[in-house]
Amino acid sequence: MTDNISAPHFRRMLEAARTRIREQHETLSRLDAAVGDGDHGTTMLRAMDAAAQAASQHPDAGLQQLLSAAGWAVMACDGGSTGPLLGSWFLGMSEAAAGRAELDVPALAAVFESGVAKLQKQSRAQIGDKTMMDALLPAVAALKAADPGQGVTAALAQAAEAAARGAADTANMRAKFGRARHLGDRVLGHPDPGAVSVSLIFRGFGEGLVA
Amino acid sequence: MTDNISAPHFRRMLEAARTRIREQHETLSRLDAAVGDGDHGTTMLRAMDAAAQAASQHPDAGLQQLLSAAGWAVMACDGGSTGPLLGSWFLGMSEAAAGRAELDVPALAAVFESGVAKLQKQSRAQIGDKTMMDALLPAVAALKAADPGQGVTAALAQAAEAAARGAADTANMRAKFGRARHLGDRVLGHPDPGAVSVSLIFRGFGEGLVA
Amino acid sequence: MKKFINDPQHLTRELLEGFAIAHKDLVTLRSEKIVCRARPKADDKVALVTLGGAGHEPALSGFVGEGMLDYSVVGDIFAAPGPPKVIEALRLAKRPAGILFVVLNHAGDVLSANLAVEMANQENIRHQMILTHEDIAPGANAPAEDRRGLVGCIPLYKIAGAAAEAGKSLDEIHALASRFNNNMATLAVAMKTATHPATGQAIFDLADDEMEIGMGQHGEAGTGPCKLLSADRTAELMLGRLLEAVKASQGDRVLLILNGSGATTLMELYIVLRACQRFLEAKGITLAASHCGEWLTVQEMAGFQMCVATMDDELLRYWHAPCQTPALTVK
Amino acid sequence: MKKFINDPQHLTRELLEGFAIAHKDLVTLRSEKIVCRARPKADDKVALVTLGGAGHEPALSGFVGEGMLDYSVVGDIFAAPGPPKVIEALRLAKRPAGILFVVLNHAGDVLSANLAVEMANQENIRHQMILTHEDIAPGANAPAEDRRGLVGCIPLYKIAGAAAEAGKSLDEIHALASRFNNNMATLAVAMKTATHPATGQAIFDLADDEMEIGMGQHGEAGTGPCKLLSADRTAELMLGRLLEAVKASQGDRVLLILNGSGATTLMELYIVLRACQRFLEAKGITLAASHCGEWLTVQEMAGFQMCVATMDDELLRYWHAPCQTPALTVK
Ligand SMILES: Nc1ncnc2c1ncn2[C@@H]1O[C@H](COP(=O)(O)OP(=O)(O)O)[C@@H](O)[C@H]1O
Ligand SMILES: Nc1ncnc2c1ncn2[C@@H]1O[C@H](COP(=O)(O)OP(=O)(O)O)[C@@H](O)[C@H]1O
Ligand SMILES: [Mg+2]
Ligand SMILES: [Mg+2]
Ligand SMILES: [Mg+2]
Ligand SMILES: [Mg+2]
Repeated sequence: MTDNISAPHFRRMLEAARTRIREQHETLSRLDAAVGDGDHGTTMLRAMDAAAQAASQHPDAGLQQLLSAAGWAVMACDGGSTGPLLGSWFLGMSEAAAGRAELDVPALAAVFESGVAKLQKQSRAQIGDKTMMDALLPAVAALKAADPGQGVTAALAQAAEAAARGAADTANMRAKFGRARHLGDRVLGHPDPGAVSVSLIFRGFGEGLVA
Repeated sequence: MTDNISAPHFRRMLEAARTRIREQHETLSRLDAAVGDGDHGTTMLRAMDAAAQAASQHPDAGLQQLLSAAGWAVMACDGGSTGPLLGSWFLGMSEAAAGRAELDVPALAAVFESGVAKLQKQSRAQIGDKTMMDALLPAVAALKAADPGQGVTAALAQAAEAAARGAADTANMRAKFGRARHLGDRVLGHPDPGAVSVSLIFRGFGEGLVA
Repeated sequence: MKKFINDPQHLTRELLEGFAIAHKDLVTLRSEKIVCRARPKADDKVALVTLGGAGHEPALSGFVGEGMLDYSVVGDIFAAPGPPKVIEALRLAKRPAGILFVVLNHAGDVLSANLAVEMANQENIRHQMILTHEDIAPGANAPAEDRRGLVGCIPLYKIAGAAAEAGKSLDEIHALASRFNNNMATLAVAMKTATHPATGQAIFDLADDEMEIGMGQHGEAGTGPCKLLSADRTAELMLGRLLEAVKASQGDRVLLILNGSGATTLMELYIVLRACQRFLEAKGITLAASHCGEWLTVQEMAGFQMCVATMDDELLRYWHAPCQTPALTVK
Repeated sequence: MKKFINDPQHLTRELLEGFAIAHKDLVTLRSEKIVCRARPKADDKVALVTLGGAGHEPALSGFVGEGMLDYSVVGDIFAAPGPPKVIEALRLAKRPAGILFVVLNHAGDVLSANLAVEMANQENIRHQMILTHEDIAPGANAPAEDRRGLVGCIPLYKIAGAAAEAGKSLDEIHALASRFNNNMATLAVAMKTATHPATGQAIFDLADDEMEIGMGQHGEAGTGPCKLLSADRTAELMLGRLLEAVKASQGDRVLLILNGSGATTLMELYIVLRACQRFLEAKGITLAASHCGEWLTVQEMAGFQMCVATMDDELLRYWHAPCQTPALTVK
């Protein structure tokens, strides 16, 4: 059981998240075809490839530098909506990681929260708007609410569960953002691909940690 | 039984040939799709509409004028290969009909022959080249060979039969002219649409005469 | 998937390389995905910069050249470029006269543009942004943020680009472009889907006897499928809604653009244009200028975008001004 | 059939009316199917006349205008115009300087042209005819009459038109055009069929994993289907055959045209052009000029025609000379 997270852990977490996305990218594109333009899987794959690669190219980097490199790599990957949003998330995380070598559960929650705060400046999406926020916000909330004594592995597992539930819930929502917002009731029954991606990333993070 | 053909007969013959083409134009286009560009039915319909209409617009015209009007109308109908060929045929017939009010069997054969001669200046196709000539030449030969005593109705029926046989034979030929010549062996088994059209026209001629 | 491509991963790079070969007299490539004019515009004139995904050729980069765009930042197939490339282009374009930064309203483009603008502000890069959102599919009065940017960006480049070439100031050009932006409306119709060239998947579905009005240029749904209509009926229906949206009435002059999506032929666009001209004539509206062709495509999708704008003398003068770009040359 | 049309019987009339509306500054219609320049060329210069079926827009009439064609006689969809309209156009073009009469080798066009030429001779209309037949699908050495006229007519119009505009004599222009005619070769490739807009039928069939090299522009068969190839392989295969046909070798300069058939995107053509440029580079042949785009389409067929011509200084000068037509403007 890992108790604290340092840069090497995060590198493995990104790696595992990338693997999850790679496995599921065709499904993600199919989900996007139902509510958007069908490219979300391709884009996520490109984004997570860029993030994991950037992380592995900085073997000696601390947490802040690692997350910053990942964030800029994602920003630069021409990722439609996903690139700037996911990139902002990593960059916001990087800011909060400044000066820290290790993160315990509360610190990890704070880092994720800072990421979300930066993302929200771009996104303006709220819970219930059928976007990646519907997975991300519950995941971060679960992390905050987790018992620090359990350790980060357990806390991340709870976050991943919350993200998955949040992603599943988007199936019943109408979209207020992204390409799906033009579709009205026609998106009912289809989960938001961005939210599903976020839940896969959290699942990957948890797996990377125990690996 | 009609013994001699005058302008009103020819008007009815053109009318009946047009009807035959109209009934079969989709089949003709389908035949052309197999060996050419799929438009032969549309074109033949346009050509025979033009010919029949021109004939009916000259109710008092003699044979020569009638055939000339039909020929020019066909020429003008933007009929791909068919227009100039069929138009030349009618114009050649018109030339031989100069000064004649009525045609008996030998005269009718001479008129058709003159039409074919004019057409051949454009076409250069021979028997066996998988074109409309494979129906037209046997039809005219049958007319020439017909017993004048039988009358024109019987003679035209024999011509129509020869045309139909000629058209059927084209299925076993390779093409030397038209769009089909690029296809080599791939046209084997498919009759030439132009030849089928000619056989329909001769059948219509016969029907128009007895109507 | 039936397309003449190589590895789908390298689509954008390869197509841009080919584009630069085809138009080497007019454009050059910078850092792989920034298209610039081969002969840059004088520094004392306002520069025009835009951004957008690939897969819509000739848009957007086909309009880089004298009298139109100075820089076009290309993303990936149907995906906006990331903010780093956009800020790089704004840095390249930086000049005292300033930059008109034209952004089409699509989620990814707006996100990237906003982040780039934040950086541009920090770096004192003088610019004004203009967002096109002339799609009336969600209703002519729907909030601007719900209305997509479609082919109307191209006449906007043309008009603003001509004004920039004429030496107008950034404020003047922004005002002119905004006027045109408010004067125009676009509606799209789709008949057959396209294949996403990277994923190989169809981007939407329509039954054999259906079309859909209001569809976006990445397969985003419109107002739902309807039965196929004739060219004349389609023209009347769409043009009627567009004229209402731009509030055109008797005596007005309009620009009309019929932008083929890919598989719809020029033959069809001409037949639709003829119907539009008759419809306008009956309403006493003058067809002051028109264009039929493929400017902003959606791969091999069948359908078109109809864009209408009310015009005044100044807008028409800039519309007719000379330009020389890969996709449009006006003498 | 999924097309924006009205009654299929009136396709050509309606599309030409729309064409004349779209380009009213450049062209006018005479007796429904003859397209002429809005501002006729001076009478002391040689006129260029051509003929061909509709459904290939923008070809052929899109190239009527200053520096290219003077008259284009339109038939019906994929069907040559009848001789009466052709002779009418030759009468309109009649002038002491003479007429260059450009005919594409297709059965119907040649039949109509020959009959019109017979009449023109009787009426002492000075002219010289040139037949394009640059398709090498049946083999580069197949008899000329077996080789179809494909997109190569368009650069020929461009070059001969520029020479006419420059005041060259009919003999000189005929010699120049013949030189270009002998220098060029075209090969087509098809991937997906088109629908005949009048009959509603598919014009050919190809399996989902097949393409066909050598197909004509009305669905006439080529060298038989083969499995789909990448853009790079397709380019190498076709360009290899074409360079052999025009006997181009190290040090030569070529013009390369990639003409989209309808549903093939500009994106793909650029990717193919990139491959061609690499192939040429490896052989030491210079890509002196190129064009990617839809000049002669086959409705919504997916595929393209690749046309290659060896060029000299004079041919290149006329290729680059200014022109202004609906489909091509060169400054
Ligand atoms: N404003 C926004 N805030 C949060 N998420 C958003 C926003 N806009 C779009 N998204 C997310 O982006 C996802 C689509 O991403 P993607 O398909 O990669 O980009 P694009 O929409 O450019 O094709 C949506 O499923 C949604 O979750
Ligand atoms: N040189 C020729 N001589 C005689 N008949 C010909 C010749 N060329 C073509 N044809 C006839 O024309 C027919 C095709 O006509 P059609 O499809 O209407 O014209 P197109 O070939 O222009 O599409 C062929 O089936 C053939 O019978
Ligand atoms: Mg998407
Ligand atoms: Mg045919
Ligand atoms: Mg996208
Ligand atoms: Mg034809």
